Amino acid sequence: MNKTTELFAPGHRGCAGCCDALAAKFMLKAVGENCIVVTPTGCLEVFSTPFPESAWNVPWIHSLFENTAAVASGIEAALKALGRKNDTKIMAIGGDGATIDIGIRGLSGAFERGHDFTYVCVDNEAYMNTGVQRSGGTPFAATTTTTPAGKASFGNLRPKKNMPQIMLAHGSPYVATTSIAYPKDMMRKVKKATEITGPTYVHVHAPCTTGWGFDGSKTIELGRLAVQTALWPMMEIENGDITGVHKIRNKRPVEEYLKAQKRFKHLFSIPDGAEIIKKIQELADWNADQYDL
Amino acid sequence: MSKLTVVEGSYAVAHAAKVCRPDVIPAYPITPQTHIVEELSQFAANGEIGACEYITVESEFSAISALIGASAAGARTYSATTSQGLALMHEVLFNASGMRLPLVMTVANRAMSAPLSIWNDHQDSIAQRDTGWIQLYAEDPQEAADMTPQVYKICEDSKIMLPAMACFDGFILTHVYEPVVLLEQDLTDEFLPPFAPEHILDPSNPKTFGAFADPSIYSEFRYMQELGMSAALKKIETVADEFNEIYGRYYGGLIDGYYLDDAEIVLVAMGSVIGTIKDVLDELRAEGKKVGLLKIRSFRPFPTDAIRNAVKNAAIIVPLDKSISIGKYEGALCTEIKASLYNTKIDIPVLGYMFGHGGRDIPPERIKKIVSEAEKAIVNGITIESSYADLREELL
Amino acid sequence: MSSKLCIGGIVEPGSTVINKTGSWRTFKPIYHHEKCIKCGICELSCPESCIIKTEDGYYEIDYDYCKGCGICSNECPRETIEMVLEEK
Amino acid sequence: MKEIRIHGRGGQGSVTAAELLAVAAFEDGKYSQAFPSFGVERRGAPVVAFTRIDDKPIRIRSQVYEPDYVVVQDATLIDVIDVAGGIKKDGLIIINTETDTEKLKNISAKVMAVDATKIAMDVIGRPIVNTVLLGAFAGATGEIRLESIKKAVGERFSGKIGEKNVAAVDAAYKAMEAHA
Repeated sequence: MNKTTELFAPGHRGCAGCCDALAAKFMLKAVGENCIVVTPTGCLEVFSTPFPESAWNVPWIHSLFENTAAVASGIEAALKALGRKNDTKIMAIGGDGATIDIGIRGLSGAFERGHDFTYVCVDNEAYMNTGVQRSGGTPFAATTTTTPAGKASFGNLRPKKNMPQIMLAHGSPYVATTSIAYPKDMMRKVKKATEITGPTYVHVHAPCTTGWGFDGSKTIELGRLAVQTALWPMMEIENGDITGVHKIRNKRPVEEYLKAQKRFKHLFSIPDGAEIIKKIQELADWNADQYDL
Repeated sequence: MSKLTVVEGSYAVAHAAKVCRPDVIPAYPITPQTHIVEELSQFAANGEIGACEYITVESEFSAISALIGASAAGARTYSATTSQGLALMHEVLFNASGMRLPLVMTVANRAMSAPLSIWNDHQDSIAQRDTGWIQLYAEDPQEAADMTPQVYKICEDSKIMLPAMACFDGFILTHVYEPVVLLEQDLTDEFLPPFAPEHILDPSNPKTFGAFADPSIYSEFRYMQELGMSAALKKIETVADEFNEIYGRYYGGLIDGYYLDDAEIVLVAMGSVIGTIKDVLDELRAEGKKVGLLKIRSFRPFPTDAIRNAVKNAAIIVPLDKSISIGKYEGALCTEIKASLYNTKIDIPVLGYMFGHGGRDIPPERIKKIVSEAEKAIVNGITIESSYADLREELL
Repeated sequence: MSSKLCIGGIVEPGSTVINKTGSWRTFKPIYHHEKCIKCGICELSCPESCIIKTEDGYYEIDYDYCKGCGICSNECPRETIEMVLEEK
Repeated sequence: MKEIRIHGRGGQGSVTAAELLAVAAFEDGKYSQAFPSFGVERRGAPVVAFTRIDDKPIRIRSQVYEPDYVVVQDATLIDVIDVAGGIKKDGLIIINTETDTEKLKNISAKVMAVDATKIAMDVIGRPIVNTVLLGAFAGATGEIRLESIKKAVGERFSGKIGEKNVAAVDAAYKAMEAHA
């Protein structure tokens, strides 16, 4: 017997300790049942909708990997044309691959056109659905199955693509970063994003137990560490101005975060590992300085 | 002739789309489809399509994706594209038919690159043959316009629920000015009921669209699409009749014939070349030649039974293709006609010709030459099953 | 599930509840309510939405769905939830 | 069926002229068809457009190979294009030129010159010759009534410019009628 009242139902096939399941739950909790959700191909889609089942208690549609924002555009236009838009929120929930890589053209177009919807990127920093391949969200020096460490490589050679800034450049009235490790912060921002008219963007940091290599009980703990090391700054940007920054009380060294994950394990054994960790610390310090964390 | 007015083919089609009362039109301009979407955006800007939302998407990929979202939300949708744009939609075309969304799209047929060509042939839509879309081909601007409400009525049928392409030849028909009856709003309202799908994206009755299927159920969904196509076979015929009753115009259902009944040589074609062939056949019949035309109006669903019945008394069948399957050296009509006759008692030679690729003009003389080749083949048998009828050997 | 496939593969909402993921579990969370301050962090942190608030304000686990990830135990500020190897 | 081929340069309104001929023929109670030689030509490049006129519906979709009439909007085209190509023996070429039709003397078809540019400058005030040549066509061939050309032109261009174009059609018609 199902006793929960959550809009994201149990019985889904997410891993034990799944970050995407948490993200979906928080978003629906924040927005309520008067919404339509669009999800691209990815972990969240696959584990939540194995035919003939669905974990979604709101209307939900999956079309393809790279067209989420365009599908959302069509839904918004249809609701307007049919006089059904009213207070119904349209929320697209895409992974980092679907958002930052393959879906960026459609996302850019939808934001430039100014559709009234919220796009939430649940960023677990690689293609987890297909077995942990690199995406544009994969951080500097992380290993994935397509950016493995080896004699000639320390993993992913490039830093994460700064997606929130790209969305900001589209003139979005609301761009926010948050983490599944801060449910209240995340729910507040998602709700706010859906309440603001126009295309709004929330980028959610989401540690993946399987892809990053840590115990499933630590999903939230890892997310917290990313924020506390300043590797993932949480903020709100309204009409182009930073209006809120999550301040770090006890700033932690990046080693603590890196050590806890298999994807960075090599940094503690390869010859130039210390140098790379130093660079990662510099990235964190830059964030802390830039955003006054 | 009082109802006729001289307009461009694109205008006639855009106007036809307008009177079908679409709710959402996402479109991306591409030659030679541009005039259609320009006219529609003007209609929308004038407030002539009700509350219709015209979305200027950033690519054909997003156009068709927005169509999916809009249709799932309960909207009647329309778009138009061609060639490279249609190819860019390829992945989404499967998605639309698999989700059983009755999208309607006009395809202004154009050749595929490379080499880059903006001119007409049928390679673009033929290449999308297996995406699960209904494909009808029009022979002139009037039929292209009239086809628009017809395809809505066909694909929105609850037993069908498949997307449809209304194909008409780029430039040759999109850019021609000629007298056309612009579809009347009142007649169209009488002919075409409002779109009322059983399931829509609606928070008051939440449904999940686009779940994933494991191997235990995938084939069944494909088969159900096939059942939808089968239902369309009959529906295309009845809708053509219903259209005739209300508007008084008829172009055939799945197929149509011209001098077909007693024809020894049966030419098979689709699209704008039909008109030229008809003129040629008038001449040849006057000379006593028993030549007829089988017009393929529906390429998907493919009207196998209707074709068998139509050609069974011929001495030779001559499919004329504006497409080529490279590596088979024949066009789609040729392949499919032959396949339709195999495993039957119909044993008639099939002599295929390809022509008009990349916009190469098809003058009446070309048709006459093909007919004379067919006459020889009746006597001497077929030596080459399929070939280009208009290849410039001197360039090779 | 219905015996017939719906055209287009439309699915009813919230229907994953027929899938009892409790069988996935290796470790089982057990509440020690004497330490519980009823903060609700466990409920919020559960990816399966299978921690339910009871009438007395404490929380209980719907073991039909609990996969035993242990986030609830890890996040509990008062070490109220013990993860024990499940005997099946 | 009568087939007309119009030669011009991109931007000179050859396609519009072909369309207006079709509209005017229809106004006369005939069937018609107009289409460009679809190309990617830009402003200034030679372009071709076609019109067919018939008493019954027109089904043929091929290009025009043996025109009954050829209209040349710009005499400089004679040097680069075979404007007389395929023209019927008893066909007629109407060419916009001040005087010179020398270059076309070796063909059997009849050639008529009209100084459309001068008429356009005098009446419209700008060297727009496509509508002028429609008036000339009507005057020279009698295939289409003057009133139908004027109606088609008047409906396509509104206001003052429409009136001027209609007046130019009139002027060209009269010039050619006298000629013919």
